[in-house]
Amino acid sequence: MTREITYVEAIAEALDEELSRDDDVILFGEDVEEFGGNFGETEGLYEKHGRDRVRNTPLSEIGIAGMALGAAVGGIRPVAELQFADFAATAGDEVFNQIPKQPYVSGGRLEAPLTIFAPSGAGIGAGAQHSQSVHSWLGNVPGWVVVTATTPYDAKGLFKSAIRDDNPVFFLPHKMLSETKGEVPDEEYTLPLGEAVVEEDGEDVTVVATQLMFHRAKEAAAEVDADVEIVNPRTFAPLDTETIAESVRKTGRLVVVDETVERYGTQGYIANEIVENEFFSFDAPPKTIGVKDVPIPLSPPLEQEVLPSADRIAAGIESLF
Amino acid sequence: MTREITYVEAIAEALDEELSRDDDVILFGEDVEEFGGNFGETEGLYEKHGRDRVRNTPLSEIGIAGMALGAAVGGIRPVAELQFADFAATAGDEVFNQIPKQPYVSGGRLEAPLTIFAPSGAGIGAGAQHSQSVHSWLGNVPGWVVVTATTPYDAKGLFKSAIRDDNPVFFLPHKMLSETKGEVPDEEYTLPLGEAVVEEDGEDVTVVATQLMFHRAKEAAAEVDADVEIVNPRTFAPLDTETIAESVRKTGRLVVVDETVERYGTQGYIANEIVENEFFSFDAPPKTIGVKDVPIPLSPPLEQEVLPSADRIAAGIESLF
Amino acid sequence: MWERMTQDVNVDDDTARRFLEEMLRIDIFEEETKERFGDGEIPGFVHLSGGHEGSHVGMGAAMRDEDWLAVGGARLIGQYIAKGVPLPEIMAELYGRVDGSNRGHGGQMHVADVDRKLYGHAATIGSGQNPAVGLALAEKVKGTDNVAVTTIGDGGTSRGSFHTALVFAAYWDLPVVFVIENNQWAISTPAESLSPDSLSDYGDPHNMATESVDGSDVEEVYRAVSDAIERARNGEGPSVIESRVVRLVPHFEGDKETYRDEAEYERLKEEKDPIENYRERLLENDVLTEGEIEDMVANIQDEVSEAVEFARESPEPEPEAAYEHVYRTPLYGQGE
Amino acid sequence: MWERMTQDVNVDDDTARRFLEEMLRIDIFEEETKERFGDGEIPGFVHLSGGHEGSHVGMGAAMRDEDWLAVGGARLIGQYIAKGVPLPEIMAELYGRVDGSNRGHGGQMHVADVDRKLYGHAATIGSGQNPAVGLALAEKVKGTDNVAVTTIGDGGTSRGSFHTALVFAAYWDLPVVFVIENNQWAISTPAESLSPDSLSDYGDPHNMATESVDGSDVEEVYRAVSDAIERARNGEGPSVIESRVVRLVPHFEGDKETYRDEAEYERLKEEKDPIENYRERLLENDVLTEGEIEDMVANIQDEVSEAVEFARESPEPEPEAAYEHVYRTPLYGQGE
Ligand SMILES: Cc1ncc(C[n+]2csc(CCOP(=O)(O)OP(=O)(O)O)c2C)c(N)n1
Ligand SMILES: Cc1ncc(C[n+]2csc(CCOP(=O)(O)OP(=O)(O)O)c2C)c(N)n1
Ligand SMILES: [Mg+2]
Ligand SMILES: [Mg+2]
Repeated sequence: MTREITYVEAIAEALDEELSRDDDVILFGEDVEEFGGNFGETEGLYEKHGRDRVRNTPLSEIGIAGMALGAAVGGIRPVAELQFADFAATAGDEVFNQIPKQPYVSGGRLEAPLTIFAPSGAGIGAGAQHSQSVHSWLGNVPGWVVVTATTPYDAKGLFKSAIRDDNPVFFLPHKMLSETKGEVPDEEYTLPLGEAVVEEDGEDVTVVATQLMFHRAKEAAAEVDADVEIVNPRTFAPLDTETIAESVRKTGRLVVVDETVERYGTQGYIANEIVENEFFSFDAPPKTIGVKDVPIPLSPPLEQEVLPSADRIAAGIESLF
Repeated sequence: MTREITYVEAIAEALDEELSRDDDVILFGEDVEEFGGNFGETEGLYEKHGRDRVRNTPLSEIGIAGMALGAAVGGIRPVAELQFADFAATAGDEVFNQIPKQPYVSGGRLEAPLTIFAPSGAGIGAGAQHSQSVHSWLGNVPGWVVVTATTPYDAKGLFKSAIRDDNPVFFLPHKMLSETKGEVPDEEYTLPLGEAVVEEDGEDVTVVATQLMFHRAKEAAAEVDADVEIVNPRTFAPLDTETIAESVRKTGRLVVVDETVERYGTQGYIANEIVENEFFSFDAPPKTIGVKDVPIPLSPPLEQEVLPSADRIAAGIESLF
Repeated sequence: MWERMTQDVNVDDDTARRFLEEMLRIDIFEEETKERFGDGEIPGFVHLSGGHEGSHVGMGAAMRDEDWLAVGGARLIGQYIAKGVPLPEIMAELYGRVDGSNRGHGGQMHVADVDRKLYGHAATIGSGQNPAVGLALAEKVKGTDNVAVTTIGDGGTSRGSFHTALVFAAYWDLPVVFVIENNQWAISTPAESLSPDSLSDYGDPHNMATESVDGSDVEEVYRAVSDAIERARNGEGPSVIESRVVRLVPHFEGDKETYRDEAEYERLKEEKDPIENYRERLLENDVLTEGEIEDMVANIQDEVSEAVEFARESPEPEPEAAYEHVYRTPLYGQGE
Repeated sequence: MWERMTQDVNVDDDTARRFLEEMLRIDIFEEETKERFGDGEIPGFVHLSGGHEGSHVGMGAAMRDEDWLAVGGARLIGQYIAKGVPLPEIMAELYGRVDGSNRGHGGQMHVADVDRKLYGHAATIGSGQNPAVGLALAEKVKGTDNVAVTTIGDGGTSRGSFHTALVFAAYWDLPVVFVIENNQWAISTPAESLSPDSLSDYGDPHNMATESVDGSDVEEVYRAVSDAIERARNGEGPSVIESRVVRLVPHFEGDKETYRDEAEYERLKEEKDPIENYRERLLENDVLTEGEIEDMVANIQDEVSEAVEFARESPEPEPEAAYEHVYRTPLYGQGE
């Protein structure tokens, strides 16, 4: 049985269930208690699980991420929130140099089973420092498992797996999807990390997209005169290139859409991985679409200009025929 | 007339000349006074230009980068050193969110003519947190001009331009090249930012490489049975794709070698930019080579294993024929 | 916890009138902002300054035009106004229009005006203090006696970047005044759960001058910040001032404030409104009459209406503007 | 500036002997490390602890095996030894070999041994303190009375991350002991140019217990850290201790130390060598004889030689090992 819930409710359910399931799970971050998180994602958890398990922290991302690292090494399973994904940089040393590298540097003797989650993406007029998509930064640092959520179903199932995984996982919901609704099973479930999924079958062209861009790609697919297969990578590191490659072997065409900045973003790498290994499957050049090389502007028309639209995706698809 | 000097001497000369030329230039960082920098790059400058112009700072990259930003906005031209490029993350908010975005966010009303420089790259057994190549991180953040140095000639000419440029520039020498020697003009000169250069002409295959990888690519070129054209991008953001594309239009083959981590590194983006726009020029799939998706290990054999070797580059070139 | 406000007026009448007028300007501008935001005319986030007006105005009045202000915390608009940015430019920026201070690229969190020496605000709380140190350094290198004032909230003091800025400012005795607006809350996290007695104590280990003042009293803030600026100008180095204020508004528009005790909140609104208190003080001390204040309010309301008109009439940026101001081009030596 | 060292021995004889032995172990191990590095057998950087042995041993002795140590500053090896990591594993790690504590992945800057509750070192100075807070939190959540001790250099205290760690530790009164090894230098930058009188003053605004001790006196450090650990174990929260030591060695091997005053350096070597001073103290107080110390030294030399043999004989990692330990695989739910 399933029911319709919102994306934010799905996130809150994942947290609630994992807090209930495993005493070692604790949740902390700024304003996760009474306030319930910026998008309502921690609402009710503090009341239910108590102040030892759900903790407001002082305002410091270095403190949050650093404490999460130590707590994980110390044998518990911290889930830490940053209020915006951009703040991954605010805890830069922890996020780039410490957390993902400590297991490797210790030769595997040290484990860091922590999860950091933070809403990413543009579209709400939050400006250049509260709107970025940072999975290109994180995925470029070996050691992080980088996971995004596209639907309430994904959000819940992937977040639960993220919490249970023994690697450091960075989980990235998208703020524009907070209030979107979708079917979620009544029963408990998890979804595999590290596996892409073909969300829509098609014969003519493969579109890789996640988060908000997935939904725009779906709109675009409805607009164009081609049978579009949509692959949702879900996990950006490690990346399941095989599922994408398999699709391209069938369709012969590839469009990679993502909200990271195009220059050294996710798109070029993903496209090139497939081109490099499946060159002779291609019937047309690959096409990449992302945020052009600019920060996210405040002005709504400017913000929409830089954020790939369904039209831009549709034009990208059509350019390959 | 030219003379042979080392790469580090070239860097020190650039600093010396710019400090002499422009009173607004000031230099600061950890251990830039008597100690002279970790590789000798600031030797003698403090004695010559005095403590007001060449300043040791307390140990904080956030302090250094943040102060550089304010000083630049305030109307002077700071040149700030971080002891290792990895520490770009240690000043994460300044480097990812503040410095590159402030000019844009202010609608162009605020200028930040600062230069940060930091030695990057692996090879000296410095371990996972002192060996990274970070131009993929920086180049993914619009607003930074990201410049690398491959030879003493480049190091001096590009660094001088970096200091004079009105944008925030991140200048990245490579620590393994510190003691390499090369010809440098006696006269003052600068080199253009934002322009790639064809360093070696060839007909059969284009290899894009910079820093240490450039030198290894040259070795590889000598090993293989093909006429290799080597393009040195010099500036990674903005990237001069046109020079690379022109070369590929001639050769029909492309290998991109760089020391950034392959996943969401520079290589895939660069290769895909050319593939996407010059698809029908390609006689073989593109080939990308970088640090595999691991942190840099301490053990020298492991470090050499993950760092692309001349042999691996040669094999990459040969795989295209 | 709050000391009783003195009922004397300790500045000359003109200054006192300007203080009240400027606080009213902030208040009326922000009330209008709230309406416009509620009507969907203003995009993004809106954080208002209710309760902080005395702190903003006292600080602004203590500064020379040539002194830098680097704004911190999340109470922003009052500070922009106190630094002298014209209301129409601020309002147009809130609207994201081309005539905004930042041409619509920045919005409420990023109003910057280097000509008026407003560095602006780092929307990552606590990232403005090290730039403020750099601004002070630039002034010192250029041989001026200008200072840099920088604000931060109680919450922001937990970020290490703030402490590093203290280290750097102290290291070279730079002319920086750190003002901590302690409004008791970092969104929903109470400042009283932080361990320091006064947040200005953070300056003590550095042997800096520190002071904690009632920030809802505009005159107190004016005095304390003036003293600190004077020390800084005279080469006596940085200071840390805690300005104890109250947040009489939600964290941002939309915040339901479930975490606040209602009775206490009502009491604070009653007792600690800097404008209401100062108004009464000026009336009691015959500095102004009710009628004069009404005129003042009417004038400001006109100004604010004009600012809204200006913003509404300013065009949305053209799409291509999104690609401007990323780089100054050509890059050095390029295309030669 | 340095107080005269007391000549009494204030611990029992066994403890005193262990103190000297452990300091000698560090010294002899490091002398050998220096030689092996000089001969090119050890890759990467080597930072030695000369002058810090008393601080390391006093701190190590104050801890229980179950207490965590998160190492900071750049004086590392002495701390690894003081936490009980076997010499062969340390030496093999310096060599980058498979039998090293970290299988050769980490090297001198990253020796970690979670089984012995050595968190290891963040090679970015000052990034170990917040993890230490997290380690303490984990112990608290698990209901133990174990504490986390974390060290940092004088230089490292300028990083904000250190101050944030103080905020977080104080916020929940976590059992963390912050030890600042103030050896007067951050590479070439003198601590005396920092503004605090004592670096432990950084704990004052947080209302933490603080103390500044002569860190070259092993007994002083032992006492001060024991007291702080006891407080932490009893739920009395975190402490900050400044351990004033001298760096009697270059920053790292290869540092020419052009920035040091030679006469002063010689004086310090003469007066502040923790091992020499303690040796004399134990002799004067008849705790040990010259002959016993010679035996001690000879035994340690054997241990150290064995460690070197062990390291030399340990194989280099196979190339494929470079790709291990990046992820624990399969990822959750993968391949099911
Ligand atoms: C580095 C960073 N972390 C978190 C936030 C989200 N945030 C915005 S305002 C705020 C609270 C700030 O509290 P305080 O510093 O006391 O300022 P106030 O809002 O009270 O003016 C938070 C957590 C942010 N903008 N930047
Ligand atoms: C974040 C960071 N910045 C700079 C360095 C380079 N570095 C290594 S040790 C050191 C000085 C450290 O001084 P201190 O903290 O006093 O420790 P000590 O070396 O005296 O033990 C510096 C600057 C580093 N490793 N990490
Ligand atoms: Mg506050
Ligand atoms: Mg030191």
